[in-house]
Amino acid sequence: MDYKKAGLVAGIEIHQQLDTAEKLFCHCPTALRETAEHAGEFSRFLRATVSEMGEIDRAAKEEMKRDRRFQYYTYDTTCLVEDDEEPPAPMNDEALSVCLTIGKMFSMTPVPQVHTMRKLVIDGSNTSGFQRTALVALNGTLPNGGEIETICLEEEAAQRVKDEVFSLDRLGIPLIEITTSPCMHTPEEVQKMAEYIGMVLRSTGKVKRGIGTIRQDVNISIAQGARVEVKGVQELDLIAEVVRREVQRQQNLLATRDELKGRGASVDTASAQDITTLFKDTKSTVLKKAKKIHAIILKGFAGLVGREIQPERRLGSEMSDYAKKCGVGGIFHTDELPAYGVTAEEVASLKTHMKAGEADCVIIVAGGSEKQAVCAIGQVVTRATIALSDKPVPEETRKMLETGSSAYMRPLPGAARMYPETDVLPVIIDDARWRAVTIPELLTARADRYAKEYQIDLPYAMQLAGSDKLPLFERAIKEGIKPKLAAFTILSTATELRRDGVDVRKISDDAYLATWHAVEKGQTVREAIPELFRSIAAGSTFEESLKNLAPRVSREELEAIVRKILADRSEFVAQKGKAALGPLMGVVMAEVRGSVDGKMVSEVLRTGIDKALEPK
Amino acid sequence: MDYKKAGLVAGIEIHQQLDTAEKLFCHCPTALRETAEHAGEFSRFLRATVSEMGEIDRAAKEEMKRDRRFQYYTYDTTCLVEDDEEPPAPMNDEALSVCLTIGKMFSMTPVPQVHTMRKLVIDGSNTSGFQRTALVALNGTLPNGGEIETICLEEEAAQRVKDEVFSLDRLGIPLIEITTSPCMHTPEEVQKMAEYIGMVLRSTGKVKRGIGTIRQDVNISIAQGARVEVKGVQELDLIAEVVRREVQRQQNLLATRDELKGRGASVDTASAQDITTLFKDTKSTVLKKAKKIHAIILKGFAGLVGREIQPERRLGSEMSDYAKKCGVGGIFHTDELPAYGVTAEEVASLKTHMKAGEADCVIIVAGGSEKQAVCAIGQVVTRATIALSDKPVPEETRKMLETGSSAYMRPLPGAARMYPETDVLPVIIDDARWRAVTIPELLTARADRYAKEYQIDLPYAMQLAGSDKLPLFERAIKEGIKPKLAAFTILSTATELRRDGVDVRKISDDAYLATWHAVEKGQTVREAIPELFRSIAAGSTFEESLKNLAPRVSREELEAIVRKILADRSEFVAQKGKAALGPLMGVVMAEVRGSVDGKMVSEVLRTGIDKALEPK
Amino acid sequence: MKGIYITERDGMAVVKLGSGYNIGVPPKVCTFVERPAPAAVKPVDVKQDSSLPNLSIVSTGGTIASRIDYRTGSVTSQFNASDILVAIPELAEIANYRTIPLATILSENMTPAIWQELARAIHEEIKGGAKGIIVTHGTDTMAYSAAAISFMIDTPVPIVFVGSQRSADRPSSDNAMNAVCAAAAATSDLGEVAVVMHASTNDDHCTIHRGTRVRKMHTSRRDAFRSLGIPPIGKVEYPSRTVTLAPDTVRRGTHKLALHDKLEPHCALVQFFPGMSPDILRAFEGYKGIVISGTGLGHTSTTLIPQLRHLTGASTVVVMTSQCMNGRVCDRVYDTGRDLLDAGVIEGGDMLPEAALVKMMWVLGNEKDGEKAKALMQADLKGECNRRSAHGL
Amino acid sequence: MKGIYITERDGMAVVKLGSGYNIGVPPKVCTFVERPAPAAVKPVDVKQDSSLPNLSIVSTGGTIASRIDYRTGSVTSQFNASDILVAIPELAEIANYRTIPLATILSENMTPAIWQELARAIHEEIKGGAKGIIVTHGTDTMAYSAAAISFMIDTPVPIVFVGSQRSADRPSSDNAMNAVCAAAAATSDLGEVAVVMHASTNDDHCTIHRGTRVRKMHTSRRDAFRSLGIPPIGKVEYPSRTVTLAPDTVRRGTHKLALHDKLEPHCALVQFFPGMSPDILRAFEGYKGIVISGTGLGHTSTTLIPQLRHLTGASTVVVMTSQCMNGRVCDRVYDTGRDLLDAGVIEGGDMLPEAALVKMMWVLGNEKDGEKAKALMQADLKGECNRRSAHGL
Repeated sequence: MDYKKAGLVAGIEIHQQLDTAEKLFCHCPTALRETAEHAGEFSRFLRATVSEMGEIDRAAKEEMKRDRRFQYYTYDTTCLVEDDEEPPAPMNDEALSVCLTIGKMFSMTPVPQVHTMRKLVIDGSNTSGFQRTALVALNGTLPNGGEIETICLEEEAAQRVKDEVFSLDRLGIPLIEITTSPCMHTPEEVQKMAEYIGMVLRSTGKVKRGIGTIRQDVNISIAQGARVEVKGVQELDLIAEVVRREVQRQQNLLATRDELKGRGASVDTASAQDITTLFKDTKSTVLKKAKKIHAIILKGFAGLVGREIQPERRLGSEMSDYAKKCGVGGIFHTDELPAYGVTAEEVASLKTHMKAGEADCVIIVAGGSEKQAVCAIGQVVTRATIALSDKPVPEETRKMLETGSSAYMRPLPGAARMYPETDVLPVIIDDARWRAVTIPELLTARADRYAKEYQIDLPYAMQLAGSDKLPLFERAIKEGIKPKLAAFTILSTATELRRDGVDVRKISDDAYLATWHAVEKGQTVREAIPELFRSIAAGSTFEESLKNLAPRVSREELEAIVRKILADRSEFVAQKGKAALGPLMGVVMAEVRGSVDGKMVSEVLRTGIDKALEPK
Repeated sequence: MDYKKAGLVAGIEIHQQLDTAEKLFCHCPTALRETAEHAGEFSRFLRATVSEMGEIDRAAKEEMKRDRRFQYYTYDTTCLVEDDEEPPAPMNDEALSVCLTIGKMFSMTPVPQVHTMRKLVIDGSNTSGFQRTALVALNGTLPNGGEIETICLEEEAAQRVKDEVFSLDRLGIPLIEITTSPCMHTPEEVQKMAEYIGMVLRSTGKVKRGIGTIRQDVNISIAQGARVEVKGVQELDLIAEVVRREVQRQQNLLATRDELKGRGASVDTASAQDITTLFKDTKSTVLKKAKKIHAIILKGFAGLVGREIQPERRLGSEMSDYAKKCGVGGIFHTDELPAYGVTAEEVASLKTHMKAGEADCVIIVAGGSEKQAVCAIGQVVTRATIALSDKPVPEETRKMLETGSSAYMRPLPGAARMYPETDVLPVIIDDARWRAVTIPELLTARADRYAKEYQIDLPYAMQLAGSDKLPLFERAIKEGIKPKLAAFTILSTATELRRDGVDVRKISDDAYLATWHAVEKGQTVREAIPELFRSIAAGSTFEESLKNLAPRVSREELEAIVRKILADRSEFVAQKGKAALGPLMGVVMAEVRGSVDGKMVSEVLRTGIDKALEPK
Repeated sequence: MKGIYITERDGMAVVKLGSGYNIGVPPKVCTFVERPAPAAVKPVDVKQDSSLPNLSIVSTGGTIASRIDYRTGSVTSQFNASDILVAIPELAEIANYRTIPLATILSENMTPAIWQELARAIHEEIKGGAKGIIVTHGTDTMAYSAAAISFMIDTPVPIVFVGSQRSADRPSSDNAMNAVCAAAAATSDLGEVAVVMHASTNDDHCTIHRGTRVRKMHTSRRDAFRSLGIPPIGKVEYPSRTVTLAPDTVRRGTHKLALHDKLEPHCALVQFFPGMSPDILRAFEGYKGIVISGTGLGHTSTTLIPQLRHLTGASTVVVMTSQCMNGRVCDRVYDTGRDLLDAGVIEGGDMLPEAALVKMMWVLGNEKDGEKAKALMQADLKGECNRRSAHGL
Repeated sequence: MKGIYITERDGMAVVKLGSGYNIGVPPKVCTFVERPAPAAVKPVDVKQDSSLPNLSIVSTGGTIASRIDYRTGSVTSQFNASDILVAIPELAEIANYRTIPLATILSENMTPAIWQELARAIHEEIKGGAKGIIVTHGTDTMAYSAAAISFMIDTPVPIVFVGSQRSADRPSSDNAMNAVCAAAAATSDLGEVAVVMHASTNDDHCTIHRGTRVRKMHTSRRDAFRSLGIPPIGKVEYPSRTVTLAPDTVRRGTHKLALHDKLEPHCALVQFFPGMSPDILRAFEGYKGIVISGTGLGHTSTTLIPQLRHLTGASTVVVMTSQCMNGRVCDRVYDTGRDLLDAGVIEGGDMLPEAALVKMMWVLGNEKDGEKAKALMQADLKGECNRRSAHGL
């Protein structure tokens, strides 16, 4: 695929949670909670505010299509600010400092006076109905020539529990938003850029790690296509694939439009009608449950509604996404019927009833009410009309599906849906403050240093610098743990255990450190770490786990064990000579269940072998 | 019975609720409520306050024997004053005026400055632990030579719902307490006195009527006996009987003492012991449930514990009453055993175990705990010791039982358990106020007047003046209803319906008046009143009842009915002549179901008979 | 970089960028390019249903509706019927509205003089046929104003005060639900002055509070308003708009319309505190009346009593209320109380200190006879002073 | 008729009759018969169990126990350990008591000077080995005093304030249950200054309130005391005496004993009300500090601001709190607030106005540097000022 020729232009936005002590506009901790721990609930409606133009933002309008009562979970770690029941506190200075650091790392210009804005978001994820956000720095450049347009400091939204239920623990966690210019032209470029920015962010040591703490949005357009934002790409590895599939989608939509035009296709809005009675005896569970079934003819669309435009996605899926905004479960179309319990006879009678020709596609929607069905047909008309138009790719915000394809979410938000957050005073970034910002060592530089200082292989050091456990490693070094012990445990032992099905997330940093200290103090041996970790991951404390370890084997006991093993394998020893040491080490270690230091085992074993090899 | 010789001295205290708009020390209405209507509940402990002497009043001490949590029902007609959560309001002046009126009617001397006192009552019936009471007037005389010692104005106590549960609706209703001197010497005198005082009270028109609104306490003593107060005599007719029975009780207690002395009886306190194991296989449900069974020997008491001292009451009952204060259900004694599931064998083994002789009585108590059993035996010892003593009749407050006998309630309260209610300011009764008090017509005088003015027979008029419905009668007169109609309805119609099982209490005064007005206006007839009342008592409104009455019969219809009846009974008419009128009236009235005025029936019937008797 | 110049703030030029963000930059780095034409405000005209009852909305500065110019980020309060109905379409289903812009003040700047104007305006509207009045008001002093109007107008129709704790320019604002509930209350069988605001933090119902019994009890929560001393007089469910009135609530048509718009502004409210110097009371010499917010059952320290006696001697009416805010003043129980009574201080029953102050302004404005005025202060005029304290309150 | 002459009242001779009733009669109708010997008070001596913890009971005038002379009807407050244990026997099961009669005042007469004496006496007792302190106190100003002691003493042991809303001379008094619960709290793991009083109208449990977060919220009910801004810090069940402390409650032994007994009494609390004249603020010229109980988020009318600026200019510390009493002051949201900040007024966070006043007396008594004092006023010293407002409060 020649992306240059396709006219691919892409940019990304990276949203990264900051690891500050308190939230951005209140003094709550930035702790995520289990929803089962929620201490209270409340429910609210949100309504779009009217703009000076008498208009409501199109994204907001879309959200308002349904009358939704949002429900929120509160915690003992949330407060009246998250409840939207108290004015926000001043902007968290720690969070601002992290942004300035990052800005300086990208050679950006700080905003002299930072103003907090309200960005309209009425999908329920913000109790206030807006997200507080402030532009902090502008115009950055990257070593690879990439450009960072802006850094914004935002508050994280509430986590959706399900449907209209949100959990307030996440709301208000500081979030840095880094927006690149649309300066990339291949899928791989985009992915590299995201990787680099992520590395820079982690270099500060002040960002949260783990699933959900970083999210990439990718902006993609091709020639003749339109700007589409695919939101919520959490895995770095998928970024390039997302870009590829969006290019594919836009190209297919353009091709489909051309074919439709060629066929003289049209949307027969007059054909829209209530066909509920037609399906009164249907076996289809979806249609049976519906209060109102409406249908419409898309003239000349036959075959194209069901044709794939992206893996697992068709024009029909796009229409379905639009229709869902009215509260229906989706649509049926004759390109895919008979299916879903709808019989061939029913399809035939539907086509007859609708007077649909061979080239036509009939769309059915099943609504819980007349209003819902009418709304859904309206959405189908809207999407079908776009598909026929000069701009067959609508500007949209889409959400990434698991495999890298995407589904319609809402229209692109209007740029102008912002107004000042009057409850927060502006913050001055003067020269003195900017000068005082120090740049931390990049993780790549750090890896180089580790390799040199601690004699760790560079790829290993790179892995370490990129690891979630980097702060733990740094702490271990500070506490005098041998770097190799720490690095090995973090990168090998833990990884192997994880692959082995052990839930290593349950092992706290404190448990790691306690383990290392125990090894350093000789209370246990390096070889015992896997067993210790298994025990801790299974729910025991470090102390319990240490106590329950296989009993320490004394030198005398070890010598006896070695004697027995050598006796049992006297032939092998005789045959291999001193080279028997290697193979037999494993046998002895397994026997002592890791409770003896390998060095001692090797020493005793060597002595034993030497003795065995002595001429009798 | 020669009561003079017996040395009977008796006095009474009459407690009468006043019919004021508001309560005595708050602004709540004096309305009694159904407990089902209670709007709230709360619970409290009460504890006796320590007196200057370091002692707690003996009645209070008795109440404290059990750790009781009292529970109270509140209503939308009670307030924080009844809850003991707000200082009392000033004394209700309306209530004070009623007391002054009554005082003047008894030619008493008013107290120049009335002080409200707190009288200790910790049985739970007062949320504060005291009853507010004020001495208002002193030294009255009655036409019959009786003497009124004092008039006090008190607050009514809370009504006991059951056990430790009280209803606050009644608490705080003003109560006048009239105390006679101990100036009566025969049971009949006491009853007459109560009747007279009651009549005077009702003459004010400001006292409540109906069950529970008046209560008499009778103080009785005989020579060698002791002062005993029998509380809560609600029916006037029983007063003489209560006095008679108390005299009998005291005489029997004196005689029993003499016999016990003669026998050389004694209380063998050393014999008290735990005999729980003795009854471990008993079939007696009471004993089976008991955690601890204790017993004691009363030497020489055999036969006397079970001998009747008052109808249905024995010395054993007195002991039982005492024991109940410890929380036990009562006692068993060998004078009454075997009985209550205790077998003859068990009694025999009990006596053997206790080493009781033929002349001895063994008392058993069955307690829920060791403490309870020990307490109950102690009470039995106390009471038995009194029975043997120089003063075998204890000074007591007793409660009347249904038939006129009485049961022990608590010791006579000490006179000195009063101290000032500092939250209520004293009230001055000066000459001007006293002079302004006007005396209402006595009900006896009123009956005379009714007889004269309204041509009502005197006994009938007396009945009317004494009736609960007197205020209704007065209201009727004021509204222009014919006195005889009102009097007849109140005294005859309602009484007959009541005897007939109709719940006439459900007929409100307003319904009476509406009925009379309807009769006066000719909307219905006097004869229809019973049917109307039946309908109202069954739950219909007056309007509904009037509408559902048998349809009014027109004169034409009536004439047709009469014609038919006369035709059917032509022989009878021919035989009886004009004298047929009387017998046939009933037949016609039954036919028209009371919906025609009797006068018209008689007129039509007479005309009909005359016509029938005309020579053909 | 291009942007729209918005304003000057703390020496910086605030500029709105194309992305919608504002930034503050030193003015000297800015260069004027052009002055864009002001955005044309689309005229909105919403049809009202004349078959619905007529309500008048009197605004004192609390905003029901706002409009945001996203181009500049500026927020404008809107106050005409069309604007309101665009912002809160449900209102159109409830009534027909007339709007009377009386004042545009922050409610902490409310004064007795504005109460008088407000009372006259409301009286005029009712006389003109309004079936109910909605007063939009800042929440800070709404309770004081509702009490003032309670005393100043005998009303046959509901007079409903409403405001919002979250500004109308945010999607989560309580303005719309409060306004809808207020309109429902204003068309209901209610017949007195009330405050209608959120009952809880949920958007599920509003409480109707009696104007003389309500107090703002939280700085920022939606459900800041609470009835004290009595239960709320009603509630309005949302979004169903079902109005339920309490049994004792005054019903529509109970009272005849009358205006008593005199007020004596020379009155004050003073909270006593331990160690308070009698000198502070000197500031009130010449005042017509003061309300003391005393401790407990209605006390001040004994050291203040001579100065209070001095004030009452100089014809200042002194009414005792309690800073406890719940319960009844009773100065007969303790010595200090009896000394206060002896010094001419009168008991304020179970009146809220704030309601007592407003009532005092009204009583002293309307009754010149000192003894009669004192009696009026102790009488229940508009549900502000109950003879009984119900269980549970 | 014979009786005992009790006293003179309003010109009448009050006489107690044999029946126990008092009546008032004109003195001239009375004839002196004899002067009965005063009733001998039985000496009571109750054994204390020395194996139990030592508590000190400091009395300021609130009575734990009373004695009634039914012969004359007089009621005497009792305050020695024996008397208390006779009246409330359960106390003997909890601790060993020392009694320190500090003052016998009605609590409305409490002053900063007595707080200082109280703080010194408590400090002395703790130094002397008391495992807990019970302060008996009239309820009117108990919350102020508890706040004062909170700031004045760093305590390793519980300091529990207790009183009664119903006098100790009545069987229904809350004195006994409150005292028993206070003793239980004083021997518990608590390690801060608290108020222990009835939790509800029922005799079922008492609430433990933080001294800086409690307010008397009813004139007469047993459960008048309420924690505002935070949940109660514990509870004591009755009659079981089980003490439960909240997770955030300071535990016994957390702090080292220290006394900081300086106070600046020249401080005042002023509630703003609509129409308030700036002249009233003149009364506070020369004051070291004033706490304003403003409206809503912490406002006064704009007309007061010049006078406030004048005060702050003259080094009077002015702290803004809210008469809403719940929630947090925030003067950044509205113009008036920003003007107040500009005038040098400082935000009082979520402090209760009364606690802020007491804290101000303490801060200005101990910190002479104006800027540091202001910072202290905004810092959380003894749980009076929280950074977060929890849901549900």
